[in-house]
Amino acid sequence: QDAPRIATVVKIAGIQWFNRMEEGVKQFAADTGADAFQVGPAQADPQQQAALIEDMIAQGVDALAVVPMSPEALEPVLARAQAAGITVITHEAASQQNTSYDLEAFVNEDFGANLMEQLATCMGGVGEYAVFVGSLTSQTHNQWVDGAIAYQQANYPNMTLVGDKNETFDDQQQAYAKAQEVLRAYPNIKGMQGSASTDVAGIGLAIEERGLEDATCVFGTSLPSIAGQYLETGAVDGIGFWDPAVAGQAMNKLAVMVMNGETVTDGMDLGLPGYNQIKLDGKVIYGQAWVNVNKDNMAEYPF
Amino acid sequence: MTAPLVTLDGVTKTYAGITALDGVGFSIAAGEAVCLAGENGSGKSTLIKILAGVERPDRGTIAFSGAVQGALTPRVSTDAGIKVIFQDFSLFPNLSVAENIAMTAEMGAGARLVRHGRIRDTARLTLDRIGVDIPLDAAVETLSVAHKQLVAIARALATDAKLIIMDEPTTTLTEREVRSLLAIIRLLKADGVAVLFVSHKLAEVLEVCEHVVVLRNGAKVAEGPADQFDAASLTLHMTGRAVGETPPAPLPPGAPVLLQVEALAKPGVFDDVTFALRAGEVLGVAGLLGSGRTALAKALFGLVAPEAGTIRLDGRPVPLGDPIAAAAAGIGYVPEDRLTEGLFLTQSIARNIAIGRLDAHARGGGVLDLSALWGETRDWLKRLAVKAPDPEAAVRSLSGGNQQRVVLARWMARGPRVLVLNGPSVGVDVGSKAEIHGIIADLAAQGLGVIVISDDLPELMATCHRILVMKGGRMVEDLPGGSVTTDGLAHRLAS
Amino acid sequence: MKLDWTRNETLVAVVILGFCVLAALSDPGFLSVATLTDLLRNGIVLGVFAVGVFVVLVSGGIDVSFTAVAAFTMYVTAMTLNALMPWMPWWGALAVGMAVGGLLGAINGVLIAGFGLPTLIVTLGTLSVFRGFMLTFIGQKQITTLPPGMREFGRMMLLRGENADGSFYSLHAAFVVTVLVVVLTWFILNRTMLGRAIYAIGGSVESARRIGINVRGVQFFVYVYVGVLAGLAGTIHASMARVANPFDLVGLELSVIAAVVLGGARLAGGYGTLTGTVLGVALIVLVRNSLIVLGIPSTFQSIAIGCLILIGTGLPAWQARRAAARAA
Amino acid sequence: MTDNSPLARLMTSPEGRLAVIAVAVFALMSVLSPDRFLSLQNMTSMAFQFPEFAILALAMTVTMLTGGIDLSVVGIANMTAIIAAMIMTRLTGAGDGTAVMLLALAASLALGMLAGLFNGLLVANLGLPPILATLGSGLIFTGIAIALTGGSAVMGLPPAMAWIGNSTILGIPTPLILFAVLAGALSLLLTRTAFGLKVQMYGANPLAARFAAIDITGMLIRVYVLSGALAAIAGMVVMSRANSAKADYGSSYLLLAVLIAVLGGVNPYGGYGRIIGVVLAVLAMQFLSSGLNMIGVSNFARELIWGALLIFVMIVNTWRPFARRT
Ligand SMILES: Nc1ncnc2c1ncn2[C@@H]1O[C@H](COP(=O)(O)OP(=O)(O)OP(=O)(O)O)[C@@H](O)[C@H]1O
Ligand SMILES: Nc1ncnc2c1ncn2[C@@H]1O[C@H](COP(=O)(O)OP(=O)(O)OP(=O)(O)O)[C@@H](O)[C@H]1O
Ligand SMILES: [Mg+2]
Ligand SMILES: [Mg+2]
Repeated sequence: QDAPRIATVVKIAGIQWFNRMEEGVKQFAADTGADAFQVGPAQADPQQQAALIEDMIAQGVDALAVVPMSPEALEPVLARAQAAGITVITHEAASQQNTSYDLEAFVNEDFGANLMEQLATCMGGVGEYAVFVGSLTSQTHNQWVDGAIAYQQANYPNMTLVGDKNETFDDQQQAYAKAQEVLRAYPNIKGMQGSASTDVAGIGLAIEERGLEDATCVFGTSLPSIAGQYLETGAVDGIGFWDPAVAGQAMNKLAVMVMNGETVTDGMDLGLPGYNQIKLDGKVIYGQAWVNVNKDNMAEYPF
Repeated sequence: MTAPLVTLDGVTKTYAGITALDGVGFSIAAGEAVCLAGENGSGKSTLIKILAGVERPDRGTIAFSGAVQGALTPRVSTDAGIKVIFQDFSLFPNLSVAENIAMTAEMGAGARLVRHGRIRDTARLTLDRIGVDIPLDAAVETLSVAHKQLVAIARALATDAKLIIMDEPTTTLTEREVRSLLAIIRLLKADGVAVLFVSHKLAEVLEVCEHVVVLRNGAKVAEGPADQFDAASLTLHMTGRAVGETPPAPLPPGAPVLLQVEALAKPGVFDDVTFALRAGEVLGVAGLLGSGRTALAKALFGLVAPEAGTIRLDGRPVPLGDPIAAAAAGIGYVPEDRLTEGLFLTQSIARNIAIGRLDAHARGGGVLDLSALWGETRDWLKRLAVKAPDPEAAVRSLSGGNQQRVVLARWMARGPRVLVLNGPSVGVDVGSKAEIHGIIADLAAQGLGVIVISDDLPELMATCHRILVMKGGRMVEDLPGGSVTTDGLAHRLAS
Repeated sequence: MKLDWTRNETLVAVVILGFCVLAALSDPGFLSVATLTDLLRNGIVLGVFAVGVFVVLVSGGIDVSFTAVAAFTMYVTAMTLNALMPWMPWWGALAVGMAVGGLLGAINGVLIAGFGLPTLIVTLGTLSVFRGFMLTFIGQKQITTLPPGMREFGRMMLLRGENADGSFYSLHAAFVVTVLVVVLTWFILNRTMLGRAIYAIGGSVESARRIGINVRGVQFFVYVYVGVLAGLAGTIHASMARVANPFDLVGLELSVIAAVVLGGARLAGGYGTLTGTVLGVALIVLVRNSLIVLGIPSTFQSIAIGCLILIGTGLPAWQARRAAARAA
Repeated sequence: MTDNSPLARLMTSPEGRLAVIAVAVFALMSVLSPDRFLSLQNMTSMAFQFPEFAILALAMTVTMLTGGIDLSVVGIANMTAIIAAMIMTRLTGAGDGTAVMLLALAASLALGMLAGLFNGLLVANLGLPPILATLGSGLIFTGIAIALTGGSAVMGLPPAMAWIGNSTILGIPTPLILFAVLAGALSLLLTRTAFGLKVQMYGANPLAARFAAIDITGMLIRVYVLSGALAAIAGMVVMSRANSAKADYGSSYLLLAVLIAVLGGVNPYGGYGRIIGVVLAVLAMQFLSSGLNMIGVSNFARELIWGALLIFVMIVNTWRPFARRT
């Protein structure tokens, strides 16, 4: 009972993003001696994640650090976890009820606005742009995009959004095909903003094939390992992300704090980069943990 | 003396407890026509499948020209010059007539590429040889049963064969076509080709074969030169008892009209068909291939929608083109092709009979009174003397004649007013055939109207009160039973 | 030539034309070289998949594992070439992909032809097995640095040109591969006895066995052939996307099968033409990549595609039913 | 093989072999992780987990018996759940909302049947191949679900709604009871009613069914309506367990349902299948899945093992002297 057993349950196993998070979880385990490990379902399906959490509860873990695929779908099972005395920390789920704390790397709308600010600067504040989401059912993707659109409307009246949110099903090939289509349907398009980590890679490929690297501006959430080759050619102009490894560490750290009865306060320092001065809003903890990466600084982020 | 072409010795085969063949041995010499006779389920088809390499015998040996064959596969058998016309044809419905005919020949020639010209030539020549004209590019599935049979025959003839095995090739053919087939067999014999001929039509058997082998219950019960047998002695060997046909009991003069068909027409298929069927009457429909009999029968049962005309049962109109309404009105139909149209092969014997009675035994909420249902099906199995090891066994394990009785039982259990039987004894042996004719007579005696469609003219003569002759989709003659002889009828059909 | 309205090919062609007219009316820019090249490019991988699926359907089987074969192949090919044979030229990379795919196809072949198991069940199983094996034992990280051969192939263009607005259009060289695959498959199916045997088996396995066709051999060939095509498609996919993502492709099975059936192949086997398959793929690609042009918002796109599948299969089915009612 | 012990007799039917496999998996997991796998906690947890996709597998089974398939079940489940959820959130008033809930549930059941009717008309009246008809309609149902919600979840369900998916009756999880009742009823329907026998006979030979004057159209429509109704019920269980409804819930259940039905011995070409087989397949899958999670095996390995299990069972079924071949 000395080493706490903490399960980090992510949306889906295996993808780059959560592999990076797992590094953080392992780091945490190494640093603190906690029995911290990460699991995730093989398919992107909220129900599979719920089933996985059920199994974790049945196993009797001490704490759960969850990155919900769909926060609403997990409320009942997280409630059961809490009832069983398990500490629950969530990430990317500001609306989650049955959690001790939800950790947000940043305010989602702000992050979207941050990307928009860069996009607008690149576009010179004028022209048509389009937005992409991994799926229409993803809350964070929609918040980023909505935040970006709101920011544009408030600050860059000469820019216009064309088309609807383009859904790419978190698939690079789909993002590519959608980008092609957007380029055809709106020949004057100047900018594109992606949400899923594969979005900008797909968009970048379409841009490169059209030879529009310099004529367009592309920004979005992604990782250097995914978008790197397009950053180099200028097909993608910049990406933003937060380091999942740090987020993983932070979640586990919060879990241990809660189990030890420590309280989290506004302005506290979690001792992790980007979470040095957290903002507490009810149960939601916000950091300022976003990182903007472009051609020049991408070498600093080797993942 | 050289070794015979094929020698079987002690061939035994059992299927899940049923002994289909029991130590059968005989031989076939080059240029000889051997007849394999036997009742349904006596093991004829099984024997053929073994010779073709499709099935393995449990025991016994097969030798080709004296060489014992260890592992006989279809390929080995084909290469040895053995060509089979299977009872179910074994054609490719999706391929063209030409391809079906020439496929084996091309494979035998070791061809790797398709040569359309050669394929068409082979097909054309072979079809010419048996004197039929079927479009070479038609897909086989669009052909009538008889044409499929002819394609299957042509396929076997297309290659240089040493032995041609024909499993009941004449059952779906009309008199005229049977004649030309028998002529072909004589030609083949003259060329030194051996023929193994399976048929229930005793006249044919005796006409074309030199040698006869009789099977009963999987065992060989008689063998000898054809001239030692006559129809009566063959029947006795096959059935183990003497079978006689009883002509239909005369129709009572005042029998009311049951079914009234008026000016029924479907352009290009049949036209202006008008007739009446009285209660207790057995009505035969004779006609050549493609004369429209099957289409008419299907139209009576609603499977084909006529474009004009009326059908009345007991004076009430029967909706056209709706089998469910037709069945509800009391019309039943026993189809031509038992295996694909009649039976649910993988389902149990009991279920195959019960399917027509499900609604009748449904109680509140659609729940079946199972004991009544199974009781009734067992009763029917007994009444029609179906030789079934177990009502729960799959119906495909039954032989042809017993399968046919299962389909008959299904309809009889529904208590229909009119029963349309399309080829009631297709692929059924003499013993069973007589019994099925007995069943038909019983049905009529109970006041049902029965319509029998058959290519087997003696069958029509033996069962029907009246025979309608169809030609080119029209009813051309209405002959009282007994007013013509078989030969006379054949003559009228062909003229 | 007289149009045969009961054929799927005719109907699908008409639906395609109708769709193009509609798209051109709502956006005159639709009729451009760029549209054509984009659509052709998006049809490359789908086309190779569809040809494989078509061959299996003709043989009377079904294969739902081909996407997993493709994903497995592209991942393993990229990985081994990077590690062991970075000097491999582009055609060598494709050949390796085809070999790996063929090997996986042979596993299906052994289970189906050798053990005589039902095809749907086997391939449903191997779909999970191939994918699970790759993700458990080989890797999950996407490979963004492809081997030089694949990279080279990824940048090979058949033709390039400039649009009116100064942007480029291009047609990927892999399009030639798809065309070759279609031609070769057409030749096998219609001009070799092997191909006729595939149709024959689709028509009736029992009959084929009885006339001495080596049914198992032909089935084995069929599944190896789809494996080879799937491997090829996977390698092309990774080269063109410039990344080997093990999570790609799986999930596409039903759309591809839908495209092939739209084109007139029957699930029961024995029927269909490659023309129909190509048209079916064209329709699916066209619809999936033209909804923005038509101004259909994302929220309604899956409804639109669903309706198109229903119309595309419904019309021929209805026609066939009417024809059958008239004929029977 | 002459051995007549109960085990040997069990091994002669596919369902019997499946039972042996399910027990073997259970035993294996119990040995590998005795304290965790055999805990009451885990038993209840498993009993809560599987009913939702098991009900979808039942729907799949019914359509497969006719030689068809229903790829729209997940679409129907989500669409009906979303509409039920919308009704509940609009109408919810005082109390725990039982009345509103019942109304919404009735509405979703009716809607599921309507969706099934649509499938049935496509398959039976227009003659579309089921695989394409339901693929297309499934896209439409999912599309409607997205269009209605813009893709986000519908929340704020009345407290009563939690009952279906999360409560226990006499210590037995309610979803398990629901599944048991449905499986039992379906088993009776298939073996003891005219409808059930017709479904199986039709699956064995559609043409012969037509020649036997069976109302094929009506029967097929009822099959798809039944499948739609079961899908809607599964949707309600999911909704209750997730306390919300969303267009992408259970998206991985489709393949799983097909896998379970086939593993359960249902012939995907029609004519053979028993509910007991499907139940055993579900249990084997759940034991395997939870057990592997306990011993920390990656979820991708689980996919591998499912596939391998399916092939293994098929090989065992065909390599037996009395095994039925499809
Ligand atoms: N695949 C099989 N499985 C089980 N039993 C079979 C099988 N095939 C044939 N039988 C049985 O073997 C026996 C011989 O059948 P076979 O088909 O050889 O008879 P047949 O003489 O050709 O009869 P028919 O004149 O009806 O064609 C029958 O009792 C039949 O039920
Ligand atoms: N829908 C149709 N349109 C045109 N011709 C048709 C149609 N259906 C059938 N026929 C043709 O009408 C004729 C009658 O066919 P039918 O099958 O009724 O003949 P049949 O005498 O019963 O043949 P069989 O001896 O095979 O039972 C055939 O020439 C057939 O090809
Ligand atoms: Mg740029
Ligand atoms: Mg026979």
